[in-house]
Amino acid sequence: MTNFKKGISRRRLIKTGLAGVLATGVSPYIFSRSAFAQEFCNAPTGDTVTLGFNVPLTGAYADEGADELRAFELAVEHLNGEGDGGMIPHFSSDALTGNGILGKRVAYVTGDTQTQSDAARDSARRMIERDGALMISGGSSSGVAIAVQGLCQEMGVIFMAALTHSNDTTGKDRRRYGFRHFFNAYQSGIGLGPQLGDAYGTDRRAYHLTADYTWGWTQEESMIAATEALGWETAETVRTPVGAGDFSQYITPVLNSGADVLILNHYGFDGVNSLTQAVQFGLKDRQANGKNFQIVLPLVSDLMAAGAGNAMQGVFGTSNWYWSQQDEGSKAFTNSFGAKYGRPPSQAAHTSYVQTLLYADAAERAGTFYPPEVIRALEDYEFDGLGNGPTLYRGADHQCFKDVFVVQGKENPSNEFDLLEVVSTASRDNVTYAPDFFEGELGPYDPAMC
Amino acid sequence: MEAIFAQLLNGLDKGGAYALIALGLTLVFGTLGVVNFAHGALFMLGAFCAVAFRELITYEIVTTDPEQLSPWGSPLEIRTPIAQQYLGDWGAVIIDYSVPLSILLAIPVMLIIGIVMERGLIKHFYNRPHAEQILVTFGLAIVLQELVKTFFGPNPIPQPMPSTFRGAADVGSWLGLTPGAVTYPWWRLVYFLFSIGILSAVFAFLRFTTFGMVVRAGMADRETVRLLGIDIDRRFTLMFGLAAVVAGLAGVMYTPLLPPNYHLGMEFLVLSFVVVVVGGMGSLPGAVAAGFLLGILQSFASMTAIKNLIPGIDQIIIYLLAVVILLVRPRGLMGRRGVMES
Amino acid sequence: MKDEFVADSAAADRSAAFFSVRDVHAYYGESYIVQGISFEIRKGEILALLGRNGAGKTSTLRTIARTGTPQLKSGEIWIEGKPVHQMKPHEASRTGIQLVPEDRRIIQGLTVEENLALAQVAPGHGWPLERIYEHFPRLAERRRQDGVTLSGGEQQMLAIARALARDIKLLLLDEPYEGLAPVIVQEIEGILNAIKPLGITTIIVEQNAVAALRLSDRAVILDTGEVAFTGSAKEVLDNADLRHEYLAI
Amino acid sequence: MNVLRLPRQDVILFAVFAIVVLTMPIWLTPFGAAYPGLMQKFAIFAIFAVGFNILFGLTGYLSFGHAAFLGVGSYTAVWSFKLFTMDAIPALIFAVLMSGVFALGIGFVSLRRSGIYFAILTLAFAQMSYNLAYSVLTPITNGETALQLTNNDPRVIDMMFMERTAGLPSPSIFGQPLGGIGGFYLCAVLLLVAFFIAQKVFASPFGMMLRAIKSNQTRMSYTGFNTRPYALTAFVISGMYAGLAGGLLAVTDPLAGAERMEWTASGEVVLMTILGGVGTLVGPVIGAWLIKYLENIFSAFNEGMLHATFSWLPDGVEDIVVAVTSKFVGEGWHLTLGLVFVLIVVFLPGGIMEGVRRIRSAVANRRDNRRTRFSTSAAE
Repeated sequence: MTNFKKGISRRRLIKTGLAGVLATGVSPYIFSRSAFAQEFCNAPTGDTVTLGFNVPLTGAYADEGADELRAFELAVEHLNGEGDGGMIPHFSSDALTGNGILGKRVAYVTGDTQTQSDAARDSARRMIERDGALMISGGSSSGVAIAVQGLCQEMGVIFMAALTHSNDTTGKDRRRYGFRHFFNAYQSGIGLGPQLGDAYGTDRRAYHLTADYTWGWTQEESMIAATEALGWETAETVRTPVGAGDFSQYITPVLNSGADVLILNHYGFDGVNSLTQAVQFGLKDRQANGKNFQIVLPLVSDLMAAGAGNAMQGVFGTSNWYWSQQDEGSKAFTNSFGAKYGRPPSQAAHTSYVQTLLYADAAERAGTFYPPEVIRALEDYEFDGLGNGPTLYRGADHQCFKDVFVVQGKENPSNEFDLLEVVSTASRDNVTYAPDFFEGELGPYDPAMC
Repeated sequence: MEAIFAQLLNGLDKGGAYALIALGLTLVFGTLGVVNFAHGALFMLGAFCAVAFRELITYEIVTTDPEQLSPWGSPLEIRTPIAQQYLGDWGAVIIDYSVPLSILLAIPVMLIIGIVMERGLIKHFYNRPHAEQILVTFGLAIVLQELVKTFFGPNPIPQPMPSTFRGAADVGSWLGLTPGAVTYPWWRLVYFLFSIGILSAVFAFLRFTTFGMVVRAGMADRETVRLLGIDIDRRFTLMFGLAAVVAGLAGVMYTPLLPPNYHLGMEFLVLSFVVVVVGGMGSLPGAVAAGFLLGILQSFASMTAIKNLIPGIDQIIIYLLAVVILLVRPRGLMGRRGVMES
Repeated sequence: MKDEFVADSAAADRSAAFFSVRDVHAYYGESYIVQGISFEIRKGEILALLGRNGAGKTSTLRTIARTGTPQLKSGEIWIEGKPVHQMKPHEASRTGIQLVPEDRRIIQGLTVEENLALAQVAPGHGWPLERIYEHFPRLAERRRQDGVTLSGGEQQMLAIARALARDIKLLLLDEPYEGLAPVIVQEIEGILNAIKPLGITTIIVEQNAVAALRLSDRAVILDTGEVAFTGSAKEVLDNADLRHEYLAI
Repeated sequence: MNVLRLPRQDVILFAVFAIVVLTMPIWLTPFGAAYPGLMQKFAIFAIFAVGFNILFGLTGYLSFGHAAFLGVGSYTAVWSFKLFTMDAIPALIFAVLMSGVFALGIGFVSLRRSGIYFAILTLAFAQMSYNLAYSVLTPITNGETALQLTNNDPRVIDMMFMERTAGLPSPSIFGQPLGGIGGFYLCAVLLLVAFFIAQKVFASPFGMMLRAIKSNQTRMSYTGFNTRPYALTAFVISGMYAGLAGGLLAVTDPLAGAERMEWTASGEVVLMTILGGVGTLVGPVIGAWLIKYLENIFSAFNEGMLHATFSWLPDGVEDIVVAVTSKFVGEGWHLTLGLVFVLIVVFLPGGIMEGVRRIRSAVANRRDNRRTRFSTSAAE
């Protein structure tokens, strides 16, 4: 390690309220920085601790990103003891007291990932190097999440992934410094399989349209495995670029492919567009092989359902969480989110909120911000009350294990947000797999110096 | 066979959009000699005319009822759309047909935008190098799209098509094929016919009116037209407005097919430039032919059989064709001598 | 000879002249082409503008028509008391100045009739189409044809006819015989002779100086962008030295 | 050493430039830009723009596809890390060579046309590279996910000397790690080298020849002189600059994404060059710094900071001022960029450097005027 590496990265000014245009950087730190030694990257020295929220505000997943940001803001409020406390009173751990984290007030900075790995890493670096963020959260694209997770490992900053559903995030690309609360594509397949079998029978031919990146690939793989286990055939798998907008040229070939189910491994606006366009092409009213043609959207959120409108009716998918859940934690979160923003939270918002709380809780329980200790506090941690029932943060791959909800688009929504209903639940035991099911290596605990 | 036919159909609507954008681009280029990188932004602005129109007519009076709570804990909102309140059933019909009706808004708005753009900025660049024209219009395109982002946000805003046109037409059965073998969404059919209509109107205008004759003459030889006493600049301003209207209408009607976002123009711009170059700089029939050709080729390239033959061809077909055409026929399919060659 | 011209023009009353060019300087980009030319024309006169290749004849015509290239840097151009030097090309055309360029500039994609009709879009109409067709029956035959498909002679006819379709006060003819077969040259010469009695003031630039001079009343000879001689057409025809020095004939 | 000799004023320029670049961590501090991530970008994009200017500024060929070479450089560097060694030097050499090869191929074809046709050809090639990198070339590029290091990369050379560690290695130079400020100094030194080479090119007969291409393409081809080899050389050189920049992006952050090749990225380097001043040595560097600064700093402003800035205004006025200015910062910084850019092209076609020149000559004129006035009054 050279002294160079410590760099000039500790900027505290932005969040101290001094911040004016010039104050972004008016600081004599360059001369004083070497004076204090720091035991790990961005160790908080003042009375605040800064978290970095890196979400897509543009691109195919911008809707999700905006909702994640709302949830992060809410979580920060609750951690600082403002508002009604949301899920904190219902959380099985009582380490959080509304007194910030370890007595330090929580501040935050945000960045736009643009749904691109490059831009996401840039903005994460800015938050770590310039703004001194101690933890990064966000996602909404597994490509982005994996890229940022890698960066965080290098810089020794904990990454609490928000919405990322690829198997790889905690599979082959798992990292010691990365944690995922959200479920994954494999679990979606396990959850969705039996439901599809019940509804559509065992003699089906499926046509896959797949977003061409890590999430799409793993979801396609998981869905093929789940449907072929039912006895279905796979007619064709076609990769589509992320953010394609117009999917008509990919949908037309479905018409004469001999398939009778279309599986859309798309998310966000891509999912909305491909689903509505598929419906425009009359796929839902179609007969194929003597059966009614069906469309499946394996990962679905209420934001997508809102975007797709009528097209979503009757379509099956899975969800990490849905706001009409009736457990106390979910109700409290929905109420406090609804009161603040006038709309119910999406699953993206939920996982972002929960991840922020879990990080804060782990730091409290560890009694330090020192990342290896926080990591150990999260590993193999069993908790409850955060909306998904009893949940395990498995130490071997940093994946959460909890129930998976199978949802269906409502035929007659009672209001503009009541679009999905939970039709079945795959139990945590069912969706749990062996840690080495996906090969991967977490890497060292030792903190790198950013 | 049916698959091929289905892909052919599928190329038509996109081809129509390309043709309309390329037509306006060529008009501006041919008459004013300006390479307009902001032309895609005009398409996008047209699309947002539809968005604005819909927001206008679906404007709701929101009152909250503190007595009741919504399921997510906020006070219950009671929304009353103004159009429906005052116009009753007619309001509902207007809302249903908001996309085609927004043409009425788009025509004057786009005409004004076009004229202001030409008078305010473009006209100062007639005698500047093409590189500078590209740059200033590129900058203008950024400004326009960012303004739209400021007002409408970064996310796509879906525009529903009129309910009559939802679903797909069984085109196959019209042609005696197996029913259901070739279906094509009604709105895409509408879009194709609409683009044919606009294209015919523009060509008829150019062919049969004096104004059109002057414009055609101006595209071929600006100097001579001026020497015959015609104040061509004034007409060109109007021409620019017309090109903006064509691009805008193409955008309005495209909204149900692709929810518009502020970035839409840039996505179409690159493609339409390729279309113009393939068609031949300054050739109107070339632009139209190339528009449909590329739309259809792009659609064919997505066929599984072809993709298996040449992996990735669906991603690059347009650019590949542009390169080949430029190398083999530097003036494009129907380009003339002397355009963009000085 | 220069002195003679200076004395001559200085004596002339500006307002009395139908058309005058005063100390005009014009540039193509950096190159200085028209280097201070002055002359004037009385109404109804035909003036031959002569000189070797590159003497600045075409540039002078283009400057008068205000085409923009070459660029007029200084000097004045007056027609019937109107300041042409302050005008844009279409304004100049509306004063009655009409250039028939060397390459005819028949507009591609327009029919013969449209080429003629184009001349009557702007204010200042000359001959109606019927009269043009009477005088040019060959154009009448080909009225539906694309203008550029005509032969060279026919294109020249069309160009002249197009000028006549405007309310013409000053006709600028640039190399009307250029590139035409001798038979056709005769035909065009016939046309020009036929319109001569109409009394249209004309400046004619022509390589074939003798042919031009046969048509003209007066002549101006240019040399490297400046006026080298002004006088009657007959003087030039008679003065072999002059012809030899400036026209190489 | 003749190769290293430069005219006197160029030596001064280089010295000043070197000082400015190397002291960035100090003078950027008041601007809030002195963090390694941004300073690295400053140096890297300056290299990109300086290289682009060798093509566009000297020959006038406007390439709208230069980002393709940047992307190729990045991918090559990351592959060098994955296959051979984490050392930056081979990665950069491979990056420069590979993008040079690409530039040779693309330039050879594209330079058959000029003007806008050339621009469209380069654009088409770049978009093809981008779309392919995104889709079928996924085994090489890892598509949307972006090419990254993994634990089981072969790294054959490194493996000969050391054991595989538990975590991911990071790029280094002679064993010195390159994170943070060290990475900046590597980029800065390479920027100086790149700048020096550009100075040499500008001053050389070859540079003269390129300028001649710009000023009169047709006349040169009339005289039977074949300009294409010269233009192609310039194209390849600027492609290699782009490759170096791309390689450095990978060195400072070992990841390569396809979006680096998208046409908007190509547009960005054009903006940088124009903004600073086409055909000048320093202009593109200033343009690159300005745009990257705006992007990183301007875009990070939020309403809270604006409120703090304008808090001295009366309440109602403050809200309005904040509401208006917030459209131009943060999310809206592109609007500022677009406006600045349009204004520059309209009023200062020569970019910022032309502005500097005009101000300088205005000042000089004023001084002259004053001197003349003084001397005339003295004469009286």
